[in-house]
This record gives sequence, C-alpha cells and structure tokens, in this order.
Amino acid sequence: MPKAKTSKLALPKQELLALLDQMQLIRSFEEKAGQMYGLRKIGGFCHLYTGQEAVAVGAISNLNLAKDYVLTAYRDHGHALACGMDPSASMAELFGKVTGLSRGKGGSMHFFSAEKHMLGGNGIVGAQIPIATGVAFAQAYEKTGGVTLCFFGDGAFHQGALHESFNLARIWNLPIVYIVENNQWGMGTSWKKVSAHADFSATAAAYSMMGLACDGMDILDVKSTVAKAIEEARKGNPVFVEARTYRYKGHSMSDPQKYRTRDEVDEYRTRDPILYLKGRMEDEGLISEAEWEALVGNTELIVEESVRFAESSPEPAAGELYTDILA
Amino acid sequence: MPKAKTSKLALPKQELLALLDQMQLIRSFEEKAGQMYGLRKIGGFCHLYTGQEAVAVGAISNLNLAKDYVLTAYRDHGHALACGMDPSASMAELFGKVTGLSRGKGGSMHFFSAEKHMLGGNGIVGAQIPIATGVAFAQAYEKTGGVTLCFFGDGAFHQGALHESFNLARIWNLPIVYIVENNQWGMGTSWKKVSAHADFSATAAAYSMMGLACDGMDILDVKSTVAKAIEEARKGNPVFVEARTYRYKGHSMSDPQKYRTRDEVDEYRTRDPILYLKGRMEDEGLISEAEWEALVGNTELIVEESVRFAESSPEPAAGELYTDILA
Amino acid sequence: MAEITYREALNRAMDEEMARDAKVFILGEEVGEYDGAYKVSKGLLSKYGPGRVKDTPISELGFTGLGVGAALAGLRPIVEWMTHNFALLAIDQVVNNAAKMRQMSGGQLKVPIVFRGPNGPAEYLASQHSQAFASYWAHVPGLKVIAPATPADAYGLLKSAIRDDNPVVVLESEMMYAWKDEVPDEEFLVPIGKARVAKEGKDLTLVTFSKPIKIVIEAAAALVAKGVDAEVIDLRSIRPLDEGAVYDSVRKTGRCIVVDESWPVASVGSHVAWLVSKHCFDTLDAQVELVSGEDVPMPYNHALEIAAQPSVEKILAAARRVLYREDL
Amino acid sequence: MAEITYREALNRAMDEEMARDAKVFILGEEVGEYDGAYKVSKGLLSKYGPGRVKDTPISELGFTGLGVGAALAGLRPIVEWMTHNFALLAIDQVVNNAAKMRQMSGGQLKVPIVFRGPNGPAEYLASQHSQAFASYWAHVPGLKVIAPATPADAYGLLKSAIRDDNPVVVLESEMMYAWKDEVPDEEFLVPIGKARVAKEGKDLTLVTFSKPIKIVIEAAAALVAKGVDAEVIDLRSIRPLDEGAVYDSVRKTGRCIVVDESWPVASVGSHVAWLVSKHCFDTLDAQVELVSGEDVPMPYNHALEIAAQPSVEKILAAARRVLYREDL
Ligand SMILES: Cc1ncc(C[n+]2csc(CCOP(=O)(O)OP(=O)(O)O)c2C)c(N)n1
Ligand SMILES: Cc1ncc(C[n+]2csc(CCOP(=O)(O)OP(=O)(O)O)c2C)c(N)n1
Ligand SMILES: [Mg+2]
Ligand SMILES: [Mg+2]
Repeated sequence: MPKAKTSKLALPKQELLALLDQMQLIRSFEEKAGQMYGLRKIGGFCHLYTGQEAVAVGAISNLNLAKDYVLTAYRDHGHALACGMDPSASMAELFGKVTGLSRGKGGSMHFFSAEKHMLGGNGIVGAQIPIATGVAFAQAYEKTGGVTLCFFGDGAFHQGALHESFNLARIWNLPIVYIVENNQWGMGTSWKKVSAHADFSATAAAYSMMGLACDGMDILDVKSTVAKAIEEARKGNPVFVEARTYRYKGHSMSDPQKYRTRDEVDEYRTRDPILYLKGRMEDEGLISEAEWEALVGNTELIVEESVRFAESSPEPAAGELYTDILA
Repeated sequence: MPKAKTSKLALPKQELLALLDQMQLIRSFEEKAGQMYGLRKIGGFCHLYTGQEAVAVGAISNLNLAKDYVLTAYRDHGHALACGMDPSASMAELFGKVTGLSRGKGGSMHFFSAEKHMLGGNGIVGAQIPIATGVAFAQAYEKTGGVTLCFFGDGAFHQGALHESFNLARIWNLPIVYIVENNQWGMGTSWKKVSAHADFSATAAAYSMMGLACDGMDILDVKSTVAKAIEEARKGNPVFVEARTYRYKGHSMSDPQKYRTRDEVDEYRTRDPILYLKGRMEDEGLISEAEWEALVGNTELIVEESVRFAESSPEPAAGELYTDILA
Repeated sequence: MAEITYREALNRAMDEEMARDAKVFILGEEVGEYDGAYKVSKGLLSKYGPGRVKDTPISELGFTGLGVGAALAGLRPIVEWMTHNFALLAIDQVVNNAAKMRQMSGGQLKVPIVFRGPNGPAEYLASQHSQAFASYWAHVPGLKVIAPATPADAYGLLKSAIRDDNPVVVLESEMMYAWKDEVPDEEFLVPIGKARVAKEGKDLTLVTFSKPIKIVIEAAAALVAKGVDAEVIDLRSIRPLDEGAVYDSVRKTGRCIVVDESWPVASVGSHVAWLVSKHCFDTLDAQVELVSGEDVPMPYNHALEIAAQPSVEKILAAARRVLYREDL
Repeated sequence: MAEITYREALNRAMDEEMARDAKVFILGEEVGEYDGAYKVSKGLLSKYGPGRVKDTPISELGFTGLGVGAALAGLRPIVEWMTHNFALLAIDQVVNNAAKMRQMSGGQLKVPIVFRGPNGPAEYLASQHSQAFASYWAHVPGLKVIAPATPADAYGLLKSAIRDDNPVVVLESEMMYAWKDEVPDEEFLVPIGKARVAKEGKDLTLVTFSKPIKIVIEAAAALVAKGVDAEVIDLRSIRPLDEGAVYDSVRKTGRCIVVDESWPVASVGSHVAWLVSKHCFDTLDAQVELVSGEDVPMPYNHALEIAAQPSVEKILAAARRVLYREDL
C-alpha cells in the first residue's frame, strides 16, 4: 500500500539528490545491461533490479562501509552500485572481461567487492543468509561496531537457512538487519501462493526479534525504517525488515512473464521509486528540471563509459582457468 | 509448570488402565533395555524414553492406526510400543537379531512398522519432519481421512527442515500434528540457551497455524490437547503442539550427564507421569493396589519374555548384508 | 515415428505415466503455472490440475523430504529439482532417507520416487550453477541413477524410473532439452541398467554418459576420418552400471577413453576408468584415459567456460595417447 | 616425547592455535559445555570462554554457513560437525560457498576455515550414522581435504589446516580418537599435500588413508610373515593428493592395492586406483585392486557391520590376486 506522504522531506537537498542520483544510475545501468544482453554481449542469467532501486539505495545509504557489510542474492547489480562499486568494472564483469569486478569469473550473479564490503552476489537462493549472519558474528567478535545488511527475496524466505540464521542471530545477539525485498514474485510464483502468512515481518516475533515493514517504492520510508533497524542492530539486536516492492522486468532476461498481467506492472510503474522521489522534491522545490536533466545525463554518460570500458577490455587469458581458486 | 488437577478424570476406567499399562510397559522395556546395554547385549546409540512416556502414549492413544501415521526421531522405543508394536520384536531389534522389527538392520534408532504405520525411527535430527509432512500429503492426496503425528525434540526445533515443512503443511493444508517433545535438553544443551524464544508453541503463529501447549508429564493433558489438535488437523489445518517433559536418563547410554544436576532430575521424578496417573486414579478409586501390582507384573512378564525371545533368536545370515536394499 | 525433443520426450513420459497411474504426481519449483523452469512439465498442470502438479516454495530440503514421505505412504512422486546444483540442499533427504528407508526397516518399506532435473554445465552460468554431480548420487547404495542421452532414452528410461519401486535420480541437462531425434510413437520402456552401443567399432572404446555423448560421437567421426574405428558406449544407467557391456567392448578394442563432464576426482568417470583398468588388465594395450571437466570451479567467461569442459580436441588428444599415434 | 591420543593431539593443536591467534574460534554442537560429543574440544571453553567456543543449536546448514561468513570477514573458524553424516545438511555451504567464494570474486576473498569431525563407521551405529564421505569433499576444487591417521599427523595437519587460508575439511574417526602414539613435545607442522610412507617395502604397494591404516599395517605384517614385503603409503592429504609418492612406490613394487572404507563407486579409493593404473601402466604387473566398504547401507547387526568393512582378510585376498599367489 502506498503510504500517505510524510509531511515534509526530512533530508537536506544534497542527500536527496544523491539518493536520486544513485537510483537513476542503477536504472540506467540496468537498462543498458538489458540492451547488451539483447546484443549477446552478456550471457546466462541476468537479473535486473529496475523497480526495486529504492530498497538497495535507501537501505545502504545508512551504512558506513568502512565497517559495515552488505550481502545479497544474484539480483545484485543495484546493491553493488549502491555500495559505490565501479560501474565500469561492473559492466566489464557482465561482459566477462578480466577488468570486471571478479575478473570475468563471476558474471551477473556474483558481484563482489572486498574493498566496499559487498560480499556477493550469491546464486543459491537463501545461501547468503547464514553467510551474512557469520559476517555479523565476526563484527560482534571483533567488536568493530559494524552492522551487516542481508538482502534476500520473498522466494528465499521459505528456505530453512532463514530459520536457522534468525535463531542464531538472536541467541548470539548479532548486529544484522535482514531485509526481505518482497517484490511479490519468486520467478513465476506469487509470494501469496507459497507463504503461510501474509505479513512477513510478523515472523520476527517468533524469534523475539524486532520486525519492521516499509514501502519499498518510497526510498525515504526505506531509509528511515532501515536506519531504525540499524540502530537496534548495532546494540546487538537483529532486526527483520520487509520492504514491499516490485520488479519491472522478468525474473531474468529469459523470462516471458506469462504469470502476471501487463496491468500489474503498469500499476507499479505509476509508483516508480525514482519518479516518486523526484516528484516529492519538485513539490518542495528541491529539484529543477535542469538539475534533473543534468543528473540523468550524467548517469547516462557513466553508463555509456562503462560499456566502452567493457567492450574494449581484454578477455581473461586462458591460464586464468586455473587461478583464483586457492589462496 | 504442573497444572492444577482437572476436576475429575474424564475417561472410563478401562481406558485409563490401558494408558497406565502402556506407559508402564514402556518404562519396564526401557529399564530392561538399559540393563541389557550394560550387559553389552545392545550396542551403539540407545536413547531411552523414561520420563517421557505420557507424551507418546497420550498422543498416540488418539489415533486410528489403520489410517493414521506416526513418525519420530531416534528416541523411538516409546512411540513404537505405544503404536502397539511387538515388544519381543523390538527387543530383538535392539539385540540385532533377524527376528527384530527391522531384521536386526536398524537397531535402536530405526524402529519401523509398515503394518502399524510407524515410519521410524530417524537418526538425523529433524529429518522426519519433512518426511512426516509428505505422509500427511499422501493422506490428503488420497483423501484417506488420516492424520499424521510427527514427534521431534526441542533440539530439532532449530533445523531448517522445520521451517520448510511448517510452511508446506500450511499452504497445502495437510492433516498433520507436529509435536515437539520439549524434554529441555538436546544432548547436553539446554533448550533455553539455543532458542530465540521461550514459548515454542508461539511459533505456530508465524505459520498461521494453531499452536497448543500441554504438560507432557500429565497424560490426560497430552491426550486431550493432541485430540483437539487432531480434530483440527483432520480438517486440513496443521497444528503445532509443545509438550513440556523430561528425560530421566542420559541423552544416550553413553552420556555422563555433567550438564545437569541430580536435583533437577529428582524434581521431575516427583512428577513422574506414571505415578501421576496412578495417583489420580487412586484418588478416584479407579485402581486398587492389587490391580496395579497385576499390571506391573504383567508388563514385567512381557519384557522378560522379550529378552528371552531376543536372546534365543538367530543373528541374520551373512548374506543379509546384501538384501533389503532395493525393492 | 516422430522427431521430438528430449524435453518433449520427458514430458510425454510423465504425461503417460500420470494418465496411467493416479498415484504419480509432480512437485517442484515452477513446475505448474510456469510450465517448468525449462518447460519440461509443460501442459501437465492444465491437464492434471493443481492437486497433481504442485508448485513448491523454494525449500529444496523440505519438498524433497516431503516427496520421500509421500512415497513411503504409497504415492509415486516425481520431484523436479530446478537444477542438481540446488539439490545439494536436499541431499540429506536423498542419501539418508530415500536410499536407506528400505534397508533400515529391514525391507518393510519401499520408496518409489523419482528425483529429476538438469545436471552439469549449461552456458554462462558461473560456478554455482554449472556443476555435474553424477558422482554424488552414484556413490550411494540404495539409489538408482540414470542419465539418458537421447530423446528415446529420456522417454523410455524416465517411464521405467517412474514405475520403479526404488528411488531413481535422473540426470538431464539444459543443453540437451532441445536435442531432437526420432522416438517411436508406440509406448515402450527402456530398462534401467543396460548400456547402449551408440556406435560400433573395433579400434578403441569411448565410454560416456549424458550430454558429452555429443562430442564423443563427433570425436568418433573425426577418428573415422583418420582411419580409427572407435566404439562408443553410452552408459545410460550409472547405478546399476552395465559393466559387462563396457568390458566386452574394451576386450575387443584393447583401448579405452572415458568421458565425463564432472570434476575428475572421485568421479563416475575415474571409477569406470579404474573398473576397466582392472577387469581388462590382460587385454588393455594402453592406459585408460579420462577426459573430464577441468578440476576448477566453472568461470563465467565463455571462453574459459568452454575450456573447462571436455571437448572433441581433448578426446582426440587422449586418443593419440592411447593409440600411440602422434598423427591423429 | 609423550604418548598421547589422537583426541588429545587434535585438542592440543586447537589449543595452541587458539592461544596463538585470537581470530581462531570453535563452533559446533556440544563443543563447549559438553566438551565435545567426543571430547575433542575438552577444556577449551573453560580456557577461552564462551566467546570463542560456541555451542550451537542443531542447525548444520546455519552454523556452517555462519562459519563461512565469519571467515570471509577475517576470522578463522573451526567448525566441528558432530559427524560427517550430519554434514550432508550443510554441504551446500561448503561446496557452493566455501569452495567457490575466492573464485567467484576473482581472487578478492579468502575463506580460512576448518570443517572437522569424525567420518566413517564406528560401531553398532546403523546406516545413517556410519558413512564415509571422503569422496564428496575430494570431488570439489576449492577445498583441501586431510585425513590424519596418527596422533602426530592429527596434531601437525590440524595446525596446518587452521593456518591455511583455504577451506580445509578434516576427516577424523570416533574409533581413532583413542589411538595413542608418540607426539613430539615441541611445536611442529605437517604440511598439507604430502603422503607418508608408513612402512617401506618392495613387493607390493598398499595405499590408504584414515582409519583403515590400522588393518593395512596388520595386513602388511601378515604378509611379511609370508615373505611378502609390502610398502604402506598413508595418503594423509586427499586434496591435494601426493600422486608422486604413490607412483614412486608402485613403480618400485609393480603392484598396488588401495584400501578405502567408503563405498566403492566414485570413491577416493577407485580414483587413486585409476590414477595408479594410468600412470604406472608400463610397470604394473597386475591389476590395481580396491578394498573398500561394501556397496551397501551399513547394518546395525555387528557381524554384518564388520563384514561390510575392509578387513585384513580382504586385503590378503586382494594380495593373493595381485601377486598371483594362492598360498598367501
Ligand atoms: C537453492 C536454489 N533454488 C532455486 C534456484 C532457482 N531460482 C533462482 S531465483 C529464484 C526465485 C527467487 O525469488 P526471490 O527470492 O523472490 O528473489 P527475486 O528473484 O524476486 O529477486 C529461483 C527459484 C536457485 N538459484 N537456488
Ligand atoms: C542432523 C543431526 N545433527 C546432530 C545429531 C547428533 N544428535 C543426536 S541427538 C541430538 C540431540 C537432539 O536433541 P532433541 O531434539 O531435543 O531430542 P532428545 O534427544 O531430547 O529426544 C544430537 C545433537 C544428529 N543425529 N543429527
Ligand atoms: Mg521475489
Ligand atoms: Mg530434547
């Protein structure tokens, strides 16, 4: 449900612009990735993040990635860019080039940055949940003051790994925020069909955890809700957040999407997270059309440059098959 | 917490006697099994059920095993006897004899009876939970009107299999009652130390399931609570029941039990499920000392006979190594 | 006799068996409304309804175990794993329960269940999605394991698997689903446990199973062009293994190369290579070679991905070694 | 030099490494208050406290994955699996994450983690609790796999494993924990990847790892009594495998028997048997034999249970075959 607009935008203009900019960068990047997939520059499974930008950007904007960490599933381009990972290295990874984030070995599903504390990019549905719990364990063990954000989809919710991890995080008081990006579809399966309960975040109670819900199409709601969750998590109380959102594209590039109607997609497009924030900012005179166009133009330049970089980068050498396996 | 005694025993004398008799049979059988283990007639892991008799007997007494099913973990002697499985074949199984329930191939942890619908006896903690869910699926699929009771321990509660199964049972409306026998210890681990919440049965809510709790030392409470659960389950609504109970012996025969105090055990022995029911029946003049002695004498005879049978039975032939593997 | 795809052949097998026996049902992720992630179960939901074609949540351990329980209680489930990669989450239920229930119960129970889905690398899928796990299933007594490599075998073996009273693991492949070949119109079964001579020959035995059959046939053709007449054995069934068929061939040819797309260590391929080395010790004219997937996690980059897999060139190189002929 | 048990040797290794490096911690079921199901972690809780010795709930997938995450974030976890049987529930985290994170990240990450616990049959434990899974771990690139067979190796290899920057799986055994032998008092490491010649000999090579070393040594002694001087190779490390040590021996003796307590199909044993068959083809005087666990789920009955395992008698029978000597 779209929420009533909060009375006044609580953030300074520069911060709002930065959020808008990051969302737009993801949008442009994903649209370009879709095109490049069509041109067969990219292969395999390629899961786009369009429609969900507010979740990654809003949540991650609360972090200090010097000490905090992010983990997610295979739909990871948005989180990577929101963590500040290089768009050119990201595109190069999609192209399978040696200049890619993972030297062309990971591809779309396996974006990583040791430097930016983005630890994947995991292709096994739900597998990042225990791993992220372990990252939070390390933060608590080392008393770094850091917190871990663990993103996963509504489809991942039913994996046993979630139950085991939530329990571990609670009994060991780990600084972690679990964020289910409920985009309402796990491939072609409606979350309502496979979920025993209608309110994911209610589950938190079964683990004596704080449970929060937010509108994943409203970045301000995401940001403030996750901020609250992070505050709690830094005290050693894991939190579970549901962000209700929507993906515009098929599950992956090869999905004909027969399971949902054009209308459903269009309905959500009217609540587009980027246009929503832009509209709110316009209402309050915080962005001019010129500023917006400059912003869009800039993201497009970055994305164009990423394609040029990816195109012109070399493939990994044949010997790379045998490297990066053992430390 | 021991409950206030219910005002009057609601069951006819013959039924009460049968419950008492079954509990006493399990008690005698387990004590004998313990002795035989000491004499090295039985080897490996042998998990005794003493202290918990009210749970299996009370719950299973509600079933019609022509159509209903029972599954449990490795602490399975009690459930087997409560299902009416032959004490002699059970003892022979412990002795590894070919006359045993599983022809000497399963041992203590793997009691089965296709005829009595007791499908194990599972040694992997939590593994029976999805399997039992599948048995209930078959009952619903075939519209048999049957229900499945799935027993597991407090330690099993934290396995991912539980989360996956509860969700499946709910979304598919399966006729199953999950019963956690919370004997408060998973090997040497107190349930409180590893559980995110203090009330197991509250978890049911997270799966939109009915959750019930009962005093596992009071067979009448167990029986009526599980009866209610079964009624609900037969309508296609899975139910989760917590029975708070206690095991008198170590986790298995090889456990020195340093993790708990003699006092804790003694405290529970004052609430012994057999003495409790016997006392209630005495209060209402439903059992005389002579009847009690006859009952005990009879179970002892049965158990003595089971040992004689097991002792005198042959070992499986060498060729049995290669049989019973494929159908 | 119609030309149909491997995918259609599997679909036809399931369709016929569901029509024949009301106890047969399908469960797995996306098998119903989506018609299967790879469309193998296409149309079955609309034909048999949601009671018999069950879309599951993403809970591999749970729904696999549910299948085992349903089989114990008398049904004949077909569990579709979206790929075998994800089956690692469910392997406990297969190894510790499906494979052992009969033995643990002293023969009282049976577990008529089929576990099926694509196995092995496809294209551009990187390391978590490109694994070939034949050896994990082959290792375990109490299971049967089949790997049909043609549409006709896909049809006939899957039907046998569904009718089998034991747990049967089926190795398919995303890449094979579109393979087309003739399949007789009338119903038939292919027995589990019999290998197939895909090409007769007298100079060298090439043994394989599943998707690599394609490059093995190609390699055999390339060898013919160079005057070497290779026999090609398609194992079809990995457990039980038709050892006799392999030894008969090698005793005739005196040379053997095994091709398996899995990692080499403790693989079906190296096992068969040892069996041949042992049982044909007196007749072998050269060491038995294994052409396997490289011993590395699969990279995303396509050139590396191809280099990581068995190839015609690798088979020819092995042939040069076992035939002691540099010129091939 | 003190005589200590294998259990004490593992304990000493963990104790020293925990003292040396505050990033090392232990987690698993019953590792703390209970001192370990098999007492391997005895005393470590009281010495290092509950922050570094973590009793987990029974959640193999969860705590194994948690270990992987902790390793990625810079710690050095030792995950104790109560037995390898239960590790099947966690295998996804080992195969799909621990083994692949470095490769998927293009070398950015490392996963310094040890997974350890008893593997293989003990006594009277029936089929679900008596499995030997060496082959499952050995199959996977990105892992290291060790199988110490003496107290000294248990100590020295576990220390190397804890210091290794890669995921290392350790195969122990309930039956070996009480084995006693001399272990030097001063600190030492045993490098991962080097086999050990447990007994020199010239007539026949016996290759094994882990618990079967005991019967292999016994069999070698029985052979000596019959005039056959067997060399015994204890692999110690399964991945990487010290192939050279094995080939050197077989090239000297011309005959080889591999002993592995796992099921035979797609096992480490049959893999090594193939490697020897291939690499020593020109020097082998007989087929390479494998003495493995029988290809059956383990029965509870003790006589059957013993019959299901490798034995001195089975090794001698294999020796008769490879030496072509009925009289042994
Ligand atoms: C363990 C596992 N099972 C199945 C798959 C195949 N698969 C990939 S994505 C997906 C749907 C996941 O949906 P959700 O968690 O809602 O994430 P979303 O794609 O909506 O972001 C499935 C079934 C997988 N990758 N891993
Ligand atoms: C998957 C798995 N992990 C660990 C074990 C070892 N184990 C056997 S029983 C047990 C404790 C189980 O406790 P609980 O579920 O409370 O049952 P109880 O023994 O109290 O009846 C453990 C850890 C196992 N058998 N299976
Ligand atoms: Mg989703
Ligand atoms: Mg318990």
